[in-house]
Amino acid sequence: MNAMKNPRIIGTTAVILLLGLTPLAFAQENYAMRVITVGMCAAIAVYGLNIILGFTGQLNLAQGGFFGIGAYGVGLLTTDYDWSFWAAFVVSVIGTAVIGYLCGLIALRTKDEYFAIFTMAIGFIIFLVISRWEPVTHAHSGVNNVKFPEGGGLVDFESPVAMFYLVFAILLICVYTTYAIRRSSVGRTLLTIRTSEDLADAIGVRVGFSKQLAFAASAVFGGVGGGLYATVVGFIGPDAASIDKTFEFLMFILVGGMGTVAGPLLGSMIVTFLFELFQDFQAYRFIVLGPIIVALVIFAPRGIVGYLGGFVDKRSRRRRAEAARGADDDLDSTGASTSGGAGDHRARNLADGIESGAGRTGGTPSSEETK
Amino acid sequence: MNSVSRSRRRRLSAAAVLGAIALTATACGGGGGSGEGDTVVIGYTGPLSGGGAAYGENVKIGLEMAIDDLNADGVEVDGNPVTLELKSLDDKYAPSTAASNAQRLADQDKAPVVVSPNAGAIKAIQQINSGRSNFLVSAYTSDPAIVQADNPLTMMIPPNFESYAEEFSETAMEHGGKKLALLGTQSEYGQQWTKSIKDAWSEAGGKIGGDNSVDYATVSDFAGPVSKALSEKPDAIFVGGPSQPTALIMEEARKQGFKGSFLVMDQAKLDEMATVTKLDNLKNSVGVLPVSEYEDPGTEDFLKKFAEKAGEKKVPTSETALNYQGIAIIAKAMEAAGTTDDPEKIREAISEALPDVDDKYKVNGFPDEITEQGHLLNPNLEATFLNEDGKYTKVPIEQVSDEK
Amino acid sequence: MTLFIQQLFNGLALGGVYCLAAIGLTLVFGVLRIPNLAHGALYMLGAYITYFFLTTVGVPYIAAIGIAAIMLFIVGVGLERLVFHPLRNSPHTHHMIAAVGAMFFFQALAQAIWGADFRRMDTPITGELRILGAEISAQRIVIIVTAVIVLALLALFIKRSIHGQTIEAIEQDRVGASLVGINPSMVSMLTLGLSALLATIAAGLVAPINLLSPTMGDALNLKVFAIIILGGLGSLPGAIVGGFALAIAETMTATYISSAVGEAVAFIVLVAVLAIKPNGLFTKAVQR
Amino acid sequence: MTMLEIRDLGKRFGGLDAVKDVSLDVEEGQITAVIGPNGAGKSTLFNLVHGFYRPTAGTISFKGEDITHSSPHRTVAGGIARTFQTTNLFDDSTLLENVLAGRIVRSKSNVFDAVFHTPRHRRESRINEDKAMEALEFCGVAEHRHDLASNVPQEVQKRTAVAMALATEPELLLLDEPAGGIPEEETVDFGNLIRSLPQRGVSVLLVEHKMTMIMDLADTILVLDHGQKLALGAPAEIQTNPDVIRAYLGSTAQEEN
Repeated sequence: MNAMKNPRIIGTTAVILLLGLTPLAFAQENYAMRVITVGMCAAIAVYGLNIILGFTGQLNLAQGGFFGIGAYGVGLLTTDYDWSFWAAFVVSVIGTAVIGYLCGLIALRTKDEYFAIFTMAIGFIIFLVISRWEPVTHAHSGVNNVKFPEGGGLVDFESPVAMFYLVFAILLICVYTTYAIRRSSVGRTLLTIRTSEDLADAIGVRVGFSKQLAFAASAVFGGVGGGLYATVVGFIGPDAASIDKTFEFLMFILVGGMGTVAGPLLGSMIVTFLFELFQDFQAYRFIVLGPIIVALVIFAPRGIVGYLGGFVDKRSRRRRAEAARGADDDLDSTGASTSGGAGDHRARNLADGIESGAGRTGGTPSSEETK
Repeated sequence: MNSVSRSRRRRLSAAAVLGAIALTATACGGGGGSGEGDTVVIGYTGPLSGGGAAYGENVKIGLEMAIDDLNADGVEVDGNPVTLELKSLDDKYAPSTAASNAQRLADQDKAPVVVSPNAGAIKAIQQINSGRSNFLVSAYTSDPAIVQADNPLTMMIPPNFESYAEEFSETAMEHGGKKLALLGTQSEYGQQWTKSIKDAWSEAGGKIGGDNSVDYATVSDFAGPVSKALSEKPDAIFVGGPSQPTALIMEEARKQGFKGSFLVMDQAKLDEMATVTKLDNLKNSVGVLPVSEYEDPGTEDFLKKFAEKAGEKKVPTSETALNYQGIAIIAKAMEAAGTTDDPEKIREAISEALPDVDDKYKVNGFPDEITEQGHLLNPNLEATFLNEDGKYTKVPIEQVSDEK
Repeated sequence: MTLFIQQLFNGLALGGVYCLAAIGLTLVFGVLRIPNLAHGALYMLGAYITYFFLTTVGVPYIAAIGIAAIMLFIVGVGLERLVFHPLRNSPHTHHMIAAVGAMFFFQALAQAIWGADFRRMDTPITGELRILGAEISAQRIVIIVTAVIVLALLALFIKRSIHGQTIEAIEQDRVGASLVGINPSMVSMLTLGLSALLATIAAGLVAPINLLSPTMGDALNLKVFAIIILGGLGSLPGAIVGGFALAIAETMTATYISSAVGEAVAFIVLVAVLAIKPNGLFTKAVQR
Repeated sequence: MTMLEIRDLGKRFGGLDAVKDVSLDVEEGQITAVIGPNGAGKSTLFNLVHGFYRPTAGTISFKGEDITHSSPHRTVAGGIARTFQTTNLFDDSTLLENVLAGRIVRSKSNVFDAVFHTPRHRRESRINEDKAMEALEFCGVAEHRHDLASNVPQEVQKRTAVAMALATEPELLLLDEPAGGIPEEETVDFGNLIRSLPQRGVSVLLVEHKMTMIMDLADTILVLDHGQKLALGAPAEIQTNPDVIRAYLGSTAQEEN
């Protein structure tokens, strides 16, 4: 269990280091810095999606809306109300958390497809409020001249490099939090829910409460990403909260790898890069990009990190499994042999009647209750 | 066994896909950036896909036509011949993407000028165009907020839309009556127009019903909104959004028995609307003058060239014509400034370049001055009233100040 | 009062539009549990192909719709084979994003072929009817009537025909269906083909009252999802009630409250209903 | 001492009584079995005890405390664990990870502990791992701990399910057909595992169809039919109870038709 030898950790660290060093190469390239910084803002929101979708398995389609709330919170507070960026940022994130928690209260009553479409409706309502509530949000006119973060005389965040490192630092916190969650009992709780809510219930997991927290946490990350996005781009319009943003995030997490630590970051960067790359095709870029998206989903369904991680895990697991079997040879060996079909040798006695009668009983409570 | 080979095949195909992407990436990355020093890139970011694609394409045609004509005539800056080259990027109408695109055009393609046809996008671009990056925004929007921002590197092409409201109101009242219904689109621009028309109409002593604005892009059936607007028994209706849906709304209103007059927002062009509905439905409307009704020295040739390029069926609009003019002005300003890579000097030189622009580029109300904030002003702005006989009569417009 | 009746008819017509668009989607979503976000794009493609045969080739209106419907059936089958079939064991997220990719592709393709400009499709069905002082065009009456007839036929098809029963069997019990020898792969193809075909009929009828553009399906997409979820997944009566109810709610709120609320009302109703009945209106109660 | 006390328990599903008027005492340190024909309400009874279903009548108390309406989370935290009829494991996790999931209910550390790597978090991680390993070893599947749940034989899966339940540190374990699907020759081994549970301080409530195994293991047997009590008593009494024999012969006859 030596962390230093785990290829996953090495890979993630390498990606982060590489990203952290990009300003060395591109400091003069405002365009590259901008695209990467905006991509990182999205990545933060994608880390939120990773908690609710990747870990907990709930397809939340309101993430674009939460991103928009964060963005508009910072945007409106720093302009119309002339707050400092930091105050606005903190308040927006708290606001997103509260709204996220409240939405979760109702949304999590629904399940599966209903949950997905329900959250899509929430996301769309958020978008409609932002794009129609003219007196407060300025609707389609957008919010102009969002403040830069105050550097307190130490840092000038108007510099793209400083801004890059601000977003980078917050992104790092997200990556680390994801890592910490994943290997803790909190992460285990969420993964348990993802695999089977009934089984989670059976081992005493507080399913509803945990989902609720995961939903709120994902909204918070969305708000953080949105708030940073507002200050990075300086002008925000209702498109910051649109359903397209949600699908963009989904694409990022899917390409990167759901439920992985490095996936959201890698996915965001790679898809952003692809989108920029194919800009030269202008209107026709989606004739190429559309099929690429489909192909990625089909051929790398667990995303790039999931795909690479699959190899690594398999190898190391096999090694560990073999080691465990070798070392424990003296312990027990009941599992070694499995011969014969399950029902071949039935004793012809009283019990037999019961057994054969039980051929197709529903097992888990859920399958019994849906009858 | 079978499943093993299947999963391996799958993994191989995944690797192939990833590999292909990586290859394309390097191939495209290597291909960029031509070496010739006498080529100047004019950047364009606009909606080339998605809901605004038609609009973005119209602008692009104007830019292409201008650049073709200018290159054929020859542009000479500081004694050297210069070739103009258009580089277009798609922003799907998203302001943040537009700003990224503009930054890319300025950084990678060294474009001194970037054209953008949407107010939100321009506002986002104005966050970055005069600071670390330096480039001139050729702004195709009639929203005066663009020039109110005091951005030193902005050139606003169309007239301020607020100029129209007063004259539109008076004309419509003359041909209709005092009661107005509002049925414009729910876009940024539509909302601003609605507000402006509301003010002008009340000032002229008219009455206004409820605001029935709907998003033209998402409404599946216009019958409902139209019925509601007509229930107030208006004498005139304000409509407007993209030409074709606007035409549909007017058709529906006529079908439901509306006899009064229409005030048509400048985004919709009466001649373009006539391609999707009968001219009868459009009569008794005040709107902007179709390009084909202009009598500028270059208009006729422009119409011919446009038909060659875009086909006889397509109606030339001011998006195309005004951007055609705009690029000609910029090219002349480059010549006057003697530089292709100093946006500040180019911007400064626009004023002196205006009178020198060749007549052939004057097609759609050519400006004779540029304000300090960067607004090109056409001295004889005219709108039109489409009368009962289906004839366009001109309505002179007095331009309002850009100040708030 | 006239206004109310007029808006009631307008709402019914709009409901017809929503129902027609929703039927195909509710089949796919209900039977295969695929949230096919590309449904709007299929609808768009159906409209353009109808337009092509009607205007460019010059075949009669009904025939144009028929030809386009058959072509779209093939497109639907192709979509199932190339996109959804390889993903049959993946979660929703994958289907959704793959469908978004397909949607992007179809939109770009339509723009490449027909351009970005709006197009108008003419219809031979002209004229208006006056009922109780309200005015309603013949085309809209055709839409309402077709919506009801198609839904009835579909219900019948599912009850009577072998294919239909197959679909229903799968809907009720996927594993069971494959055990009794029904080929789920065949059913998937059939269902997607059928949904594309139905989308084309909807598009052919609805397009004349609006405009054609590569993004014409977008506006419908979200609302149609709201409708079928509101009614309850896979429930045909649910789709009808959901479609008409939301359309009338939309028209009426736009008339008597404001157009902005009218636009949001579909989603507000959805949120409210699901908050109370988490499984939609027409799903059999699940006990716990 | 009576561990679990069920009194007049009832559950109606839309007019149908799945369980009706059932009373049962589960004694500490004993193995109590519930048998009955298919659809007799055995699983429903389990779900009621576990808190998965809310009873429509009657009460349940555990160690003298009323748990009639408590949620599964509270029931498990209170000391009742369960396994499912069909093996239920997290397929793409290793056995160790599976059993660690059983530790969730005993974990106190939260996200902040995880993020800041607090001593509490470290201490807990260590304890969790130790307890999980202990449970795996107790169930005899420790050697498979790094194998994926989906890759091990059925019997190992069943044992792991028990280990996962044990990891929650229960005082009462509800086993729903723990030996279902296990080859006959291995049920003896499996029976030994169950028999060893009371020595560990875990009382057992068991549903099982393998009669020989039940008769061998159980201290008390409750027979259910159509949701109601048919008989209650020691194995020997049950085997000779005429009602029970009739019920089972009936179901066998049906089976043969």
